[in-house]
Amino acid sequence: MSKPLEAVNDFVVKFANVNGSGSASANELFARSILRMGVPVASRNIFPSNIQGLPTWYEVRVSEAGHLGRRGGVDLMVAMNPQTWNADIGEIEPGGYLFYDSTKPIPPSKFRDDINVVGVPLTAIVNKEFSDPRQRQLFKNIIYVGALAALLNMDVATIETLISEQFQGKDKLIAPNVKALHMGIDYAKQNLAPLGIRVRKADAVGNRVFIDGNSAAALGAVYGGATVCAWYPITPSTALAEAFMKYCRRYRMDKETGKAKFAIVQGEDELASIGIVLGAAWNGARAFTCTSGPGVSLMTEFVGLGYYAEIPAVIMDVQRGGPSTGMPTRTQQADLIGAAYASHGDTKHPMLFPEDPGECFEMGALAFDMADRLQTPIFLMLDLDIGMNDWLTKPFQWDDSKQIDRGKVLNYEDLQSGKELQRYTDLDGDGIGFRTYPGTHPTKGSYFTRGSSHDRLAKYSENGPVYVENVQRLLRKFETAKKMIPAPVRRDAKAKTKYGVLYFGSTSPSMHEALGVLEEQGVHLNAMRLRGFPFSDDVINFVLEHEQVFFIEQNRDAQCRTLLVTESNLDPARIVPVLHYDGTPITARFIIDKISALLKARNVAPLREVAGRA
Amino acid sequence: MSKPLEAVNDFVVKFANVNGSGSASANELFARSILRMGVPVASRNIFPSNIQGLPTWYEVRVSEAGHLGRRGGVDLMVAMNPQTWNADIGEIEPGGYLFYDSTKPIPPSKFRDDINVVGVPLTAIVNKEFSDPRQRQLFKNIIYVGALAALLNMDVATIETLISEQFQGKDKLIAPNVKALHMGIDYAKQNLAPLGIRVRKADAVGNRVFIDGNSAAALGAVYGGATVCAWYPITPSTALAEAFMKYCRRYRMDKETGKAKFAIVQGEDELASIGIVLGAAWNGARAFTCTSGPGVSLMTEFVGLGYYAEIPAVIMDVQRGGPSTGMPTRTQQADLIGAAYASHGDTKHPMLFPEDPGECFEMGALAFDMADRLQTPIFLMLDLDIGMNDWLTKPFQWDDSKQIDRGKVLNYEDLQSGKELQRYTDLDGDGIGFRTYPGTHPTKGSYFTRGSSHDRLAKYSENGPVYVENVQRLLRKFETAKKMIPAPVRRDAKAKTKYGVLYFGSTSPSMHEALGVLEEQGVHLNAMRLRGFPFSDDVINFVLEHEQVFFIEQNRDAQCRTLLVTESNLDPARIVPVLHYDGTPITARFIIDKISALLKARNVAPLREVAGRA
Amino acid sequence: MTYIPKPKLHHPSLPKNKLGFTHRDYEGSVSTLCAGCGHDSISAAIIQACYELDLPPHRIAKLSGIGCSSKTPDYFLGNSHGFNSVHGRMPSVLTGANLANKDLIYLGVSGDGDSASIGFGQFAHSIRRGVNMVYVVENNGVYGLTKGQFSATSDKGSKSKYGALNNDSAIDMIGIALQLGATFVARGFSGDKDQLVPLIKAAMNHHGAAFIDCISPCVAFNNHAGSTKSFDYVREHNETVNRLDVMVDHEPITADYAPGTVELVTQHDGSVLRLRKIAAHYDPSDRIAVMNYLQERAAAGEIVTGLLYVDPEGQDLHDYLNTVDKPLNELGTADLVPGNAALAKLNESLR
Amino acid sequence: MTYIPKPKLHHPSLPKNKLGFTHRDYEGSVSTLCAGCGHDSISAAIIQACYELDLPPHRIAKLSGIGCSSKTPDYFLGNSHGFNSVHGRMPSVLTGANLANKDLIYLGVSGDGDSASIGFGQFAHSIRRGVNMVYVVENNGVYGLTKGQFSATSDKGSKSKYGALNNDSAIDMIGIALQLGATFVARGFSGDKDQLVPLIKAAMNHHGAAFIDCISPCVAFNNHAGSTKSFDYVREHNETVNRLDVMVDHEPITADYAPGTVELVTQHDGSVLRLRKIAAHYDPSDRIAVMNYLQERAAAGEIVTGLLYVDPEGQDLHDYLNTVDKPLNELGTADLVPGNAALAKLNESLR
Ligand SMILES: Cc1ncc(C[n+]2csc(CCOP(=O)(O)OP(=O)(O)O)c2C)c(N)n1
Ligand SMILES: Cc1ncc(C[n+]2csc(CCOP(=O)(O)OP(=O)(O)O)c2C)c(N)n1
Ligand code: SF4
Ligand code: SF4
Ligand SMILES: [Mg+2]
Ligand SMILES: [Mg+2]
Repeated sequence: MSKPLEAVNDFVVKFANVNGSGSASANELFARSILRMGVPVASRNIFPSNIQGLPTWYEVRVSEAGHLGRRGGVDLMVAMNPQTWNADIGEIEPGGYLFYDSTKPIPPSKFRDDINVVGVPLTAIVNKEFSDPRQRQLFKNIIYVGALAALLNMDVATIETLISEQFQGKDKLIAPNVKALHMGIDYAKQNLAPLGIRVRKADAVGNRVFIDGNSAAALGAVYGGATVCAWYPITPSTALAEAFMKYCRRYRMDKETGKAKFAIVQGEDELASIGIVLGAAWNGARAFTCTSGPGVSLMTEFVGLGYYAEIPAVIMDVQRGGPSTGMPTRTQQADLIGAAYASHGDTKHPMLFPEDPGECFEMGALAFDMADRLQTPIFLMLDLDIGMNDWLTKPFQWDDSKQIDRGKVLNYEDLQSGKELQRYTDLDGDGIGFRTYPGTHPTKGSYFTRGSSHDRLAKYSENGPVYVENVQRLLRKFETAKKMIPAPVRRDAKAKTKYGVLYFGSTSPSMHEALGVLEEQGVHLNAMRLRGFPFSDDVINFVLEHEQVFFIEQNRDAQCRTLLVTESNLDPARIVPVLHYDGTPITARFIIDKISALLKARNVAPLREVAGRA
Repeated sequence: MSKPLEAVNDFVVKFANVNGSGSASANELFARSILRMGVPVASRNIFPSNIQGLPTWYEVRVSEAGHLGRRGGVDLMVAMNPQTWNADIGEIEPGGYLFYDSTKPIPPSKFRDDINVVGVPLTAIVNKEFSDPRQRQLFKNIIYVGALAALLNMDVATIETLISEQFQGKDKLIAPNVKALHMGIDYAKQNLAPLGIRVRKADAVGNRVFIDGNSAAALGAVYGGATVCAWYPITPSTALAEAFMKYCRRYRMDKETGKAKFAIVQGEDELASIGIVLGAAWNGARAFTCTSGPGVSLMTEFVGLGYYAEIPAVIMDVQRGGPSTGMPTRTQQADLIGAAYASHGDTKHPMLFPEDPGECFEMGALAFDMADRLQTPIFLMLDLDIGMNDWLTKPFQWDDSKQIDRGKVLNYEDLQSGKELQRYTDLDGDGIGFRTYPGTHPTKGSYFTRGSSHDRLAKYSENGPVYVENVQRLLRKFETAKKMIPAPVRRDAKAKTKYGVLYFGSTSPSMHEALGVLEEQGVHLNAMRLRGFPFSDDVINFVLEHEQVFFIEQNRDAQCRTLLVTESNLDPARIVPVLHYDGTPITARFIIDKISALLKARNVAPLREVAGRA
Repeated sequence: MTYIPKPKLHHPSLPKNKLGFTHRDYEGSVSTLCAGCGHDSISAAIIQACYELDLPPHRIAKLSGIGCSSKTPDYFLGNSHGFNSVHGRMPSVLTGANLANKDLIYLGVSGDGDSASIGFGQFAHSIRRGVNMVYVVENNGVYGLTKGQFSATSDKGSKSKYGALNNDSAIDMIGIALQLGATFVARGFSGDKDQLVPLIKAAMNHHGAAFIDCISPCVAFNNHAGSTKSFDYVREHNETVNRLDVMVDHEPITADYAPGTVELVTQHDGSVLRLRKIAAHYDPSDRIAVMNYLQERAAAGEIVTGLLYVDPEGQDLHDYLNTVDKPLNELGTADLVPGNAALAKLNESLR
Repeated sequence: MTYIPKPKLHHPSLPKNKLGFTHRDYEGSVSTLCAGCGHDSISAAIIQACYELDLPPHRIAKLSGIGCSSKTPDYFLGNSHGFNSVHGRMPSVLTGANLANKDLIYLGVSGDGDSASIGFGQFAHSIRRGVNMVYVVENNGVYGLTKGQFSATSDKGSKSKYGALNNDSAIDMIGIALQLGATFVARGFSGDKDQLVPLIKAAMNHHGAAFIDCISPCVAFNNHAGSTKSFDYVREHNETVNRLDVMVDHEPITADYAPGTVELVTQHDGSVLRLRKIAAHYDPSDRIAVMNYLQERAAAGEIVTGLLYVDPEGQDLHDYLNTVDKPLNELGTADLVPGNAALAKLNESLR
C-alpha cells in the first residue's frame, strides 16, 4: 500500500457517472464551490455521442497555481458507474483515492492495493430518507458532494450558498438539497478521516468568470452586432446558437414594442444556413452561422462564393474529432486546412484562434468587423474543449465608445453627392472596393453580384487580363487581412535560447504549464501564440530567429504548420510538429515528454526525419 | 505594309464565329484535313458560357514539328463575327493574314495596314446557290473551308474523303457539301493568290489519333471495368458522362439479351452522385462520377466519409476556371488543394494528372484498380483544355492478359475456409485491411460501415488509442499509394545544370516546346513531369538535386507546390512558382519569358521574394 | 437578338408611370439567351408588371441560382440590386436577404433544374417558412444551359438528344408548393403575357410565400413535338381556370358581371384581386379541393393555369419571428450593443 | 437497458423458421437508445418481419443516415452488412448499393430530420427513381440525437425545450411520397407492432420504392402532452384504414369474409396481401382519392395508419435501366473489358 497522496489545492478529481443520471449539476456544484473558496479549477466533461445510459466523466482539476489545462492522471476517483469500474480504478495514481458507493459489498479483487479506498453507502443513506426513484437518483449525487466536502475539507457555507443561488425561484428545493448535502457530510465526519488531498481557502481566482466558450462566442456575436443567425444543430456547436438566442432574448428585445432586434433561423441543413448568412450579409445585416467539421464541408461551395463575390460572413466552427462523423464528442484542431482553403479554385479565408472563452467573446465580436471591412467570410475556430467546457476566464469587458465598423459602404448621401460605385475597384490599394446595400438609391449604386468572373464594375467578363487583375486584387486584400488579425502573443524564456515553440487555441493552458516545468528543467523555449490566419511577419521572424521551432497542434497532419509554410515560404525543416490527436485535450505532460524526446533525438537524427517521424 | 509571313506547316489559324452558327463542324473539317495530310495540328475551342449568339473562336495550330501546345498570336484570322471584328483584327501578327466575308463593303479604317487582307464574298456566293436560310448558314462555312484550302494549298481530295466519311449514312448530304467546298475553291483559284503560309503533305502524324480527353477518360472507365456511373451535368465534364454512355452502348450491351452491363444515373446533384458512387462501390461495383470544381466542393463531406470508412471511388474532376462559378468555359489547374485535402479533419486523397487524352484513357482505367486496392477515393484531374479539345495523342492500346484487380476482398470460399474478416486491421503492413461485399456469406464476414470512429474490427469506439492507431494506419496506406502512382517522367537537359523544372497535366506540350527553345538559347533545364499525388521520392530527390526548381502551374496559388512542400518537407525557397491562370491554356512563350525573367532576377533578389512575387 | 445596346436616353414622348418612370427604366442589359427563348418573355412580363405597379426599381431585389433562367435577372430591372448565387441555392440566399430588410420586394427567379433537381430541398423549405417573396420557376423541363439533359420536371419517358431515356416521374412543383403551405400559388405560360403579368403583380402584392410555376419552352432543347413543355403542347392543353385583374389603389368596381363569374379577393396589403372565373366551380381558396382538382386534370394531361390558390391573409417569416419594424440592416450600435454595464452584471452571475 | 451482452449460444428449444434460424439470429448488438424509445420497437418489428419471412439475414443490406433512428441498424440483423452513412444522404448511398447488386433486399432507415430536413431532396429523388427498397422513416417530429430541436415534421406552433417556437408548416412525408410516385406507401406506429410487422413484410415483398412513415415517439424530447408525435396523441387519433396479412407461399385463402371487407392484392413477386378493410370505402389503389382522403383527415387532426397505397405492378430502377440479370458487382473482366481489338477499330475512326 503506497503512501497516500498529500496535496493542498493541487489535485485532480474525476467523477465517473452514467449519462442522464442527473450527476452533471451535482458535479458542477462541487467545482463551483472550490472556485468560491478562491481556488482555481478546470472542469471537463467527457461524454458519449448518445442521450442516455452510457458512461460519462467529469474531471475537475484543482490548481491554486492556476494550471487550467488537462493534467492527466487522477488523484481521487468518484466511481459511480459499475460499467466502467475497472477502467476507472486503473486510472488512479499510486497512492491516490477511490470514492465509491459501498452499499453493496464489492469483492476485494475489484480494488487495487496501491490506492486508498473510501466507501460511503450512498444508496443505503439516500433510500432511508427518500422513496421517489428520481429523487433518490438526484440526491444520491448531492450526498456524495457532501461526503467529498467533508473529506476534502471544503467550506460548507459556500456550498449552501451556491445551492440556494441555484434554486432561486424554486425555493422549496433548497431545503432537501441542503439536507442531502449534510447527510453526506455527517456520514463522512462520523465514519471517515479527511484525505491527504485537501482544499484550502485562497485568493487565486480573482475577478475571473467561469463560463463555456460557446456561450462566450454567442455573447461576442451579440456585441459584434449580429442580427441574423442561421444554423443547423450539430455537436459541439449547438449550444452556441442556443446561447445566442438566450442572450438576444435578454439584450435584444425592443423595450416599447417587445419585438426582436434579431432573426434566428434553424436552417434545414448547413447549405441553407450559410446561404441565409450570405444573403443577409449581402443585404447589409451582420450574419453568422455556427457549425462543426461536417457542416463546414457542406458549406464549401458557398464559402467560395463568399470569397469571390466578396460577401461578409462569419462562420464559427466548433471543431470536433474528424474525419467524417469521426468523434463527435471529442476535441481536435483539425479543420484548419479545410477552412483556410475551403472551396475549389484559388481561395483563402481568414481565421481567428481564440484560446479561451474570454477570447471567444472578443474575437466573436471582432470577426464581424473583420468580415465587413474585408468583405469576405471569416472563420472563428473554436474546439469542443473550449466550446463545451466551463473555463475560468477574464471577466467580459466592452468599450462603450466603440462604434460598429461596417467597412466600405456607400450610402444614399454618398451616391447623391456624386460618389460612384466601382464595386470591385481597388481605389485605396488595400484590395477592397466599396459596396452598396440593395435599396439604397433609386437610380445610383445598384450592381449585380455573381460567382462568375466579373470586372472592376461587377459586369460579367470572361476576359483573361480582367480576371487576373481581379484575383490579384484578392491577394492584396488578403495582405490587408494580416493587419487585422490580432497580433501573436510572445513570451520569452528566462534565458537566451535557439529553440522556439508555436501554439494556438485551447492548447494555451497546457502549453503555459509545460513552459514552466521545462524552464525549471533548464529547457528554455521562446513561445509564440498564434491568434489567427493569415500570419503576420512577427510569426515569420519568430521562426527565423530560432534554429528550431516546435509547433504544437491537436491534429494528425500538422495542418497549421502547413498553412505557415505555404504562406511564408519558410523552410519546414526548422518547424518540428508536436501533434496530439486522440480526441482528449492536450496535456502539459504530453508536451513536456514530446519536446524533451525531440531535443534528445535532434542530436542523432537529421531534422527532416524528425519532422517526418513526429 | 510589313512583309507577308512566309511559313510551311508552321502557323496558327483562328476562326472567329458566332455560337450556334454551325461553324464547329466546318472548322473541324479544316483541322482534320491538315492532319490527314500528315501534318500535326492542335485545335482549341474558345467559347462562352451560353448556348447561342455569343462569340466563339476555334484556334488551329499547324506544326509539322509537332508542337501541340497553344502558341499564342494568330497568323491567319478567319473573321466571321462582326461583334468581335476589332479585337480579332488586333490579334493578327504583323505580316499576318485576314480572311473575311467581303460581300458588304467594309471601310478601310476597320483594317490594319501591317496585315494582308483576303476578302471572299461568302454571303453573295452562298446566296446565289442556296435559298434555305439554315443551308445558307451551314454552306457558307464549307465555302470558306474551300477557299482556305486553295489559299493554303491543301489537298482537296483529302477534304472530299473526310466529307464523305462524315456524312456516311446521310449520303445525299455529301454532294451539296462537296459542291459548296468547290465553290470556295473555285472563287479563290480565280480571284486570289495563294498565301505565304502553306500546308505541305508530310509524314509527321504517324499512327496518332485525334480525340478529346473527356471521351478518352470515359473509354478508360469502360476498360477499367466501371459499371456504375452517377453524375450531374456541369461544364466541362458533361461530355465525359455522355461519352461513357455512348461507349457502354457500343461495348457493354449483352449480346443475347440486349441488356445493359452498366448503370448510369443522372443524380439530382453532386451530393447524390457521389453518394450513389460510394454506395455502389461499398457493394462491390466499380463506380465513378465526373464533375468540375463546384461539384467537388459539394462532394466534400462525402469524400471524407470515403476516406475514413475506406470505400473505393473514382472522381473525375475536369477543372475549369475558379473560384465559385468562376469561368465555366475556361481552363485552370486550380482544384488541387481542394481535392487532395477535401473534407474536414485529417484527410488526404490520391490524385492522377493525365497530360493528354492518351493518359486520360490509361489513368482513367488505372484509377479503378487504385481505388479498389487502396479502398479510398481517387481523383483523376483533367482540365478543360484536355477534356473538351481534340488532341493528337498516341493510339489506344490494351493488354488483353490484364485482369481487373479488386484488391483485398474475402469471398465466400475464403470465409468458408475459416479466413476471418478483420476489416480495419493492417495484416500486411501496407495499411490496407480486407473487406467483404454484402451478401457474401450467411453467417461470416458481415461488418458495419460507419463514418464515426471505429476499431480494427469496425466496431464503434470512442477510445483514444484505438482512434490513433486507426488514423496512423491510414498514413501507412497513403505511403502505399505512393507506389501505385505512375512514376514521374524525367527528361534531362543536354548539358549538366543546377536548374530543374516541374510540371504536370495539360502544361506538357507547351513545356516541351519551351524546353526546346530554351535549350537553343543555352538555358539548360532538367525537367520532371508529375503524374500524380502523393509524390514519390524521385520527385523529392529531383528537387534536392537542383539548386533551383521552377514549378509550372495553371493556378494562382501554386497549389501543387504547396502539396509538394507539405508532404515532403522540402524547403520551398528552392521551388519557384511559375503561374499562368488567366483561363487560357498556358503557352510556350509564357513559360520561356517567365523562366528567363526569373533567371535574371535570381541574381538580384533573394529567393523567398522571387517566390513571393512570382 | 441584337448587339447594339439600346440608347438609354429617354424619348420625351415615352409614357411614364405614376413615379415618372418609363418602361425602359425597368429594363436590364441585353439578353444573351437564344432567340425565341421563353425566359425572355417572362423577363418582359416582369418589367411590365413592375412598371404597371409603379414600383421604385431599387426597392426590388432580384435573386437567382444558376441556369439560363437564372441569368435573366441581369436582363430586367437594371436599377435593382441582383444576386446570381449558386446552383439550386437561391431560396436560402433570398431568405437571408429578406431577413436583413423586410421592406424590399424579393423576386426569386429559378429554373426547373435549379429548383426541382438540385434545389428541391431549398425550394421546399423556403416555402414552408413563409418567406415573403415572389418565387418564379421558369419551367422548361430541361437543363438549358448545360445543353439538354433531363430535369426533375422532364416528362417521364422522354428521350434526351444524346439518347438517354428519362424514367423518373416528373415533379409537379405546384402540387408540392400547395402541400408545403404556400399561400399564393399560380401557374403561367411564357406564351401568354396577358395572363402572366397580372399573376406577377398579384404575387408581388401578396404577403407571404408566392409561388409561380411558369411554363417557358426551351427552343433549343425541349420544344419538339411530344414535349409537354413545348409551345404547341401548352397551347393545346392550357386549361385556364381564371383571369385576373390586380387593382392596387382600390378603384371602385364599376362593371358588373353575371353572378358567380367574378370574385374579389382583398389581400393583406389592401390590393384587390378581381378573379374572372373561367372554370365556374373552381374555388382558389379551398386548398384540398384545389390539390385534388389539379391532380385529376394533370392525370388527364391538361395544364391548369391561372391563380390556383390564394390565402389573402397569409403570414410571413417576419411575423413569425416577431422582428422589429425597422429593417435589421438599419439597426446601429445603440440598438444592438448592450454595453459594458450589462457585462458587469453578467460577470457577477458567472462567479 | 443492460450491459451484459446476451449469450449467443442457442437454446435448443428456441423456435426456428424455415431456414433454421431463430429469432436471435436476426438480432443485432444491444441498443444504446433511451429506455422506452419508439425506435427500439421498430427494430423489434424489423427483426420479427425478417424472421417470419424466412429471409437469409446476409441477403439484406441495411443503410441509414445519422441520428438516433439511423443508429438502429446496428441493433438488428447482426449478420447483415450495414452502412451508417452521413446525415440526410442514405437515399443516394442506398440507390448506389442497389445498382451494384439487384439481388439483395435494401432496407433504408432514417429519421424525420434525416429525411425531411437535410435529406428532403434525396428522399424525394430516390422515390421518384423507383429504387427497389424499403424506406422507413422513424418519425418522432424532433431531432433526438442533438437533443430536441425541431425537424421538418415538427408541429407548427410547438415550443422547443430552449424556448424556440416552430413556425414552419410540417411536412407530411406520406403526401410527398404519393406525389412523387411511390408505389407502396404505408404509415405505422411504433406502439402497434401487430400492425407494423405485416407492413414491413409487405414492403419487403414489394417491387419498387416502398415507403413507410412510422410514428416513433421520442421519450426524451417530444413525448409531452400536446405533441402529435406523443404516445398518447397517436393512440387517441390513430385512424387505421385496414389491417394486413402477408402470405408469401400462397396458402389457400380458407376463411371467408363478409363481402367488401377483405381485398386480396397479389404483388409482382407473387406474395399476396390480404387487406382486412376497416374504413369500408377506402381504396388503396386510387392514388388521387387516397391523397385527397389523407389531406382531409390530416386537416381534422387524425393520423391515418395502415397500407395507404399500393401499386402491385410497380417497376424499379433496374427495369428502367434494363440492366442484365446478373448483379453488376459479379461481372468480371470478360464481361466488362472490350479488349484491344475493339481499340484498334476505334483508333481507325479517330484518324
Ligand atoms: C454545383 C453545380 N452543378 C452543376 C452546375 C452546372 N449547371 C449550370 S445550369 C444547370 C442546370 C440549369 O437548368 P435549369 O435550372 O432548368 O435552367 P435552364 O437553363 O433550363 O433555364 C447546371 C446543371 C453548376 N453550375 N453548379
Ligand atoms: C452534416 C451534419 N449536420 C448535422 C449533424 C448533427 N446531427 C446528428 S443527428 C441530427 C438530427 C437527427 O434527427 P432525426 O433524423 O430526426 O433522428 P432522431 O435522432 O430524431 O431519431 C443532426 C442534426 C450531422 N451529424 N451531420
Ligand atoms: S438553351 Fe433553352 S433555356 Fe437556354 S437560352 Fe436557349 S432556349 Fe432558352
Ligand atoms: S433521444 Fe429520443 S430518439 Fe433518441 S434515443 Fe432517446 S428517446 Fe429515442
Ligand atoms: Mg430548365
Ligand atoms: Mg427525429
